[in-house]
Amino acid sequence: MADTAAPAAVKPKVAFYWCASCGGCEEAVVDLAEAILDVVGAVDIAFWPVALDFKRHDVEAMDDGALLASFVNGAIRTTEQAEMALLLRQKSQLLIAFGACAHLGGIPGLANLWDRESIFRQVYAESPSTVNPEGTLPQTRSEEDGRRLTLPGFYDTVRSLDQVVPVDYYLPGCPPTPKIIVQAVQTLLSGALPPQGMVLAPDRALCDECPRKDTRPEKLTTSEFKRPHQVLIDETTCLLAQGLLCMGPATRAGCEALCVRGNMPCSGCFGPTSRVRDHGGKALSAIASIVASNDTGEIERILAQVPDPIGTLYRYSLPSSLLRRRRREAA
Amino acid sequence: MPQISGSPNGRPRVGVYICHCGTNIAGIVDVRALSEHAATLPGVVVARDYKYMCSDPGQELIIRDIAEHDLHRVVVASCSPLLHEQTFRNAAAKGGLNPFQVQMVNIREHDSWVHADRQAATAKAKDLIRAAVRRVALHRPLERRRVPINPDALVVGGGIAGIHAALTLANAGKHVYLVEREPTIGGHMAQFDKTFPTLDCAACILTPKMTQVRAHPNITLWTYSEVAQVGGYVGNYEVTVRRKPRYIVEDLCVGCRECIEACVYKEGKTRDEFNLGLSKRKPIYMPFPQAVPQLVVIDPETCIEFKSGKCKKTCVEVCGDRKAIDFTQQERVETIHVGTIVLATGFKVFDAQRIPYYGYRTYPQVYTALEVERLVNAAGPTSGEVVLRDGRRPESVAIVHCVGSRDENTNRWCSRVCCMYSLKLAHLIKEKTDAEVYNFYIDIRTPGKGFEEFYNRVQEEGTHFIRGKVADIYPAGDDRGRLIVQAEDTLLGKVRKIPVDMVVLAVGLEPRPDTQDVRRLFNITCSTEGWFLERHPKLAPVNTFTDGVFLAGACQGPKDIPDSVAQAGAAAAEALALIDAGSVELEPYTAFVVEEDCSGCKTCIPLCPYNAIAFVAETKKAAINEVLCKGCGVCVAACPSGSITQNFFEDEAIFEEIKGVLAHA
Amino acid sequence: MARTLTFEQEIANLFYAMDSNPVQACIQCGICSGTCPAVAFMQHSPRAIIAMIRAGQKKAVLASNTYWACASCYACSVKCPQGIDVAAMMYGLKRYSLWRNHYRTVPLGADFSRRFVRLITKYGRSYEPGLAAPYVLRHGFRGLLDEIRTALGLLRKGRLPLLPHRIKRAESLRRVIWQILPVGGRA
Amino acid sequence: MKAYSYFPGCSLERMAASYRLSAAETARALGVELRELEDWNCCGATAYFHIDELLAATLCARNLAMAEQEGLDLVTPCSGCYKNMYFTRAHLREDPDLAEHVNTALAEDGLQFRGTVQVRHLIEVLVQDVGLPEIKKRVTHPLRGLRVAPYYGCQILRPRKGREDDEQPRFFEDLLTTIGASPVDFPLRDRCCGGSLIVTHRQAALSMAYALLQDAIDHEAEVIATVCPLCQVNLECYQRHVNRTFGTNFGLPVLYFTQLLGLALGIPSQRLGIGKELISPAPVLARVGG
Repeated sequence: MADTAAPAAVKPKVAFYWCASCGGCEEAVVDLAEAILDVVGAVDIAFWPVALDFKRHDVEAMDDGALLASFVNGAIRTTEQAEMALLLRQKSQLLIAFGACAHLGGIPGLANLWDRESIFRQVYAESPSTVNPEGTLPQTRSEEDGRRLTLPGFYDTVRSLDQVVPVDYYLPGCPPTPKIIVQAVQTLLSGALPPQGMVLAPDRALCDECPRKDTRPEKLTTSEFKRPHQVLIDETTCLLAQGLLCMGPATRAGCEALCVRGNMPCSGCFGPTSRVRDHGGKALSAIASIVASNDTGEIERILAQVPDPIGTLYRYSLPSSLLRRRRREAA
Repeated sequence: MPQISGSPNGRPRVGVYICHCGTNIAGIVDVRALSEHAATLPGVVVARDYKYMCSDPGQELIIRDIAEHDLHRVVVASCSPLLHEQTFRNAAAKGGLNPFQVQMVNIREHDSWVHADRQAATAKAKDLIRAAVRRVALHRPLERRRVPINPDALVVGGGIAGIHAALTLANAGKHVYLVEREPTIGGHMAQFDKTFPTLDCAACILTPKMTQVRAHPNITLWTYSEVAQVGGYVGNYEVTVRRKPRYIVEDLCVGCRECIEACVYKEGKTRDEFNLGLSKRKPIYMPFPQAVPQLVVIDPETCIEFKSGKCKKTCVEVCGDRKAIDFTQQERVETIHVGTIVLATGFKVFDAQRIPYYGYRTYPQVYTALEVERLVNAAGPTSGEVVLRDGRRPESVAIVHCVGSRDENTNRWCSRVCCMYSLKLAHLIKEKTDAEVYNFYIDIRTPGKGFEEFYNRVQEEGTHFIRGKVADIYPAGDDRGRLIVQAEDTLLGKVRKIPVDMVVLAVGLEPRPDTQDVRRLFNITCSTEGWFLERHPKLAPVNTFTDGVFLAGACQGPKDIPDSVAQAGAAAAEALALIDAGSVELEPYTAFVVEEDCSGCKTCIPLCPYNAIAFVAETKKAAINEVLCKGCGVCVAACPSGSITQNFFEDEAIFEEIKGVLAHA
Repeated sequence: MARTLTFEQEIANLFYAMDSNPVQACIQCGICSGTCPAVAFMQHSPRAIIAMIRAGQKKAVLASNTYWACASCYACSVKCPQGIDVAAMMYGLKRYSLWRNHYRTVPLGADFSRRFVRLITKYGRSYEPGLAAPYVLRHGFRGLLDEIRTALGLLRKGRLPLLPHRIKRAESLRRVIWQILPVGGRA
Repeated sequence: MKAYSYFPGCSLERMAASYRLSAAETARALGVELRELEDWNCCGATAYFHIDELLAATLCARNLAMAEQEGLDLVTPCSGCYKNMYFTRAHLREDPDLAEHVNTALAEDGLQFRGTVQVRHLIEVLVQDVGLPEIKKRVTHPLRGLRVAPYYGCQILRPRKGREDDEQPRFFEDLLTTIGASPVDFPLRDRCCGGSLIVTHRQAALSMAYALLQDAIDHEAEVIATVCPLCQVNLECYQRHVNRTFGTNFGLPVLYFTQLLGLALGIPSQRLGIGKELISPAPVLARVGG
């Protein structure tokens, strides 16, 4: 029902889709401000559930490869998301993982510390605000008054987009910054495509563009890790030098150190550089190397000040890490 | 895989060579099956097995194949690379390949020697070879670098080992810095009276060498000094030495000792370190009469001038116009440049108080062997008389062997010298006192030239030997104040309780307490016991894992005097060989920062144990000094953005190797 | 593959649970015997027992009173330069001889241990008169008088229980013990 | 008030009743709460390990598991119980197979060993946790001039428990000094008293006790202080037998350290069980006003 009256010189078609994510990536598109007009002017948005009323069958009706590019944000948590990822892959020339969740698994990926059963138990039975005396859990199929209801299946493990379908490019960030998005769109429209599989951001660590870079001492050690709320943070000094756990040295640049400029340590949303296979592992070795002690007990004491190490070091990358998820108990 | 022009299927052409090592490998591993398997691997154009690959005909095979089969890479599956990597690299180089495009697979130590199941061992060898074939394809050609060697040498420690090493180097025309912590050189040997088994007078043979050191034009002797910092690398070490103030102007003091006489203290009040506290010394003193250099030293801890500033300074008065005493002297720090270092830092004797049931420091009749060395020494506190602390001459003496040796509760090792020095002391005590001497031993170990004969001699002199480890020492409760030494006479199967006037504890040898600091300073390793570790126990006994740093004497393990001297000579010879080569080749396994990837986060800089990484202010990136880099890989592992790469150990090569191991046929 | 263990290996295996080196490590230095407060009452010194074990002299070892004369004071164990827990080895020998029913030829220790275990299996706690009484006659007439005087003295001071104390969950304790000693009656 | 699980041990039920009384009194006076384990069982003493190591470990583990339920470290005044339970805990923690085996058995009594609580000796708790300065503050009747032989015995020191002063302990002497007494030099302070042989090998046991008594007398001790009920019984109750066997005439009182400590804290002697001895300490104690 869309664009039946499209001119002969068709604008390239693109799609946006939203899987397991907070919605911030959708906001980021809107955040482009005036630049969005350029985007809208240059392309024809053929599918964008959050903004436009196209349905799945509209996409199914397209020819394979009819879309120049699909921008998919969010991790893969449910069967529906996996189906849509497959469908968009089939209909698109380029599939772009948009934002940290699609790129690495993101915050939803931290659910891999639990499994489906324990998540359901918590959400539908044990959480204090739940009233569910019958202990009903979501079912993929149920009958009510003769009517059949279905829900998407809930996977045990959250996956990044490329763990479900092949991905051509990645736009990192939670969410990707306007500059990154505009550059990416321009690159794609220019036709001069970068090598497949690239993350469309600089391949250096964040320190490279950090305004506080020069204030990190050459021989940095710390005997105490602090959390931002515990200290008055100096606004010009390297955060690691102040004992704050900054992921900058292990995290890809491209955001222009937004968080650091806002006086908060980098939390690692751009993921690692292309040369690093495990973001949290590298971050851990960087953090561990500044611990100022050779005594086992003292080292343990210092590292114990890092609350929730997985949630800190693998905040955005657990599903795509070598760990992937918490070890399952053998059945 | 990188594309190699001119090679079939785009891969480098690999030759695989499997060594039988006689039956060492072929006895367990099916070498024929290995070469058949290797021949099927992608990229392999020739695979052979041969009885001894390291032999000349074996190497010849490789050299010929490189030409005939146009090989780009070579894999040799044989023994540990420690033994023959050099051999096969040289062979490859002769054939015209870059030597670093050879990969060795250890199917002997890692396989045939540790497995018994032929099938499984063969399967494991296949996995390892497959991994090497995949890895070697990614080897890039590397070059060794040459750096010149500074001919000056540093010897640390002025005991007999250090003295001998210094003299050997100096006699060969090299300039030597000899640094000693104490105010005099001489070490433990200077404390001994006689040496076993010949009963030479220790001083008579040691002091001429000490004097030679002092007089040698090629030796700079710094006593009362310590090495504070070591930088640089083989051939080019920069060493900082801290020279403690002795409050004496070295050039002005003539060693007349009048100042000691004149000191306001009429009697010594301080524990005399050289005599192990068996006598007292004054605040101004010379450790012993033949000390080298012949310079006095003032101990600021006990000198009244230092404590109150109100001394009459009779020492200054008597020194007169020489003006050799200078209370204002400060510590000096000197920096020297040397190419090689000989460590001869020696040992410490076991602290007998760690075994409470032997009563050392509880019962005054209990002595350590080193204390008895001072007692029997004519220059010692009793002028060579063996008398107890109460002045009596002992009529019966027990010598307790293996105190702090051969014991899991203290030290596991045999200290090697105690049996012989115990026999020597038994002889000397008997000679001087005619006492009954009882040796309590577990085993008498006399495996040296003339040692067994000396043992027989002491036996014939009527010394008693009781085979049993002493279990307890306690007062006899008699009016002579004797001690009971209790042990099972294991040859009789009876517990014996022998009353004696004096007990001599044959204390073992231990690493010095600051061994770990010294180890870090010179960047060498220690055995689990704490002795400095030689590079190879048999084939490189004086080398360390740090090029240009050598070991001499008991810092490497317990040793007697002839062994210390022999090792010191060997260490000096190794150093000379290095110096006279003029330059040294460095391994190319260094790490480098990929500049365009580096974010300048500085994580790597403090981690480098060799201080080889610097932050370049202009580029705001890290850079590694290839000459200082030892290729340990710490920075590679730590770099949070993966921007450091190590030659020969690149990620891609390692991942290929892992994939190769896991890709079971 | 079944393999017959040597006596030495059997004994070595008996104190596996202790942090100890096996008897094979012994260097026969004799410090265990030298330090043993009971060595004068042993037919063979602890060192000699180890030598005999290593020589495979099983009969002579088991017939010896040495391990029953051990007072478990561990002086030997802490001094042994080879890290052999000699006292644990003595326990091992006691167990070995009990398992092999060898104890009948040995005077007191084994019998005492058996009584002790039976008592604890029944009551959960120990009870001195029940333990010591059967042995008083062994010390001769004069010894018996001493024994009676001591016992009366203790009784007067309220230090001898007349009845054993039975713990409340004695039944479940017995079930616990049955899990370990399925034959039960062996104790 | 710091609380502990308390395991008195079989001997304290009757034979060492005065230890039980005095331990309770002194602990209370020093602000230490000893909560006796309900339904504890014998630790196996020295005799149990003869029969079956596994069973001995299980007996100890039952007590440990009950203490774990309380969540409190387990304290015992008996050196034998201390040694048995200390090493059972250590071995079970190191050897998961052994622990599993033992736990299968303990399940019959609804218990499980996890190794979460420590095993402590009473004197250790008083000296380390309460602390000598604190004890010193509470001493009202210092035992001035009382010459005491501090008898450590075996099992509190051996096998080594990994303490700093296992080889040359000072804590007993320090405690005696703190309460005003004079610890005598007592070379045989850690030599075995022979207690475990008193039934089975009377001759050996008496000769060992004899050596200790003689050593204490030689060093002019007026009283021996012990930390173990078996040592007390052996050295005191069998002193008569020692005298008979060796022709001696010893009359050396043997008291528990808690009794001396209690006196110094001003606790009346009958509440400390003084008076239950076969060799009365009254004359010596009278001298120091005890």
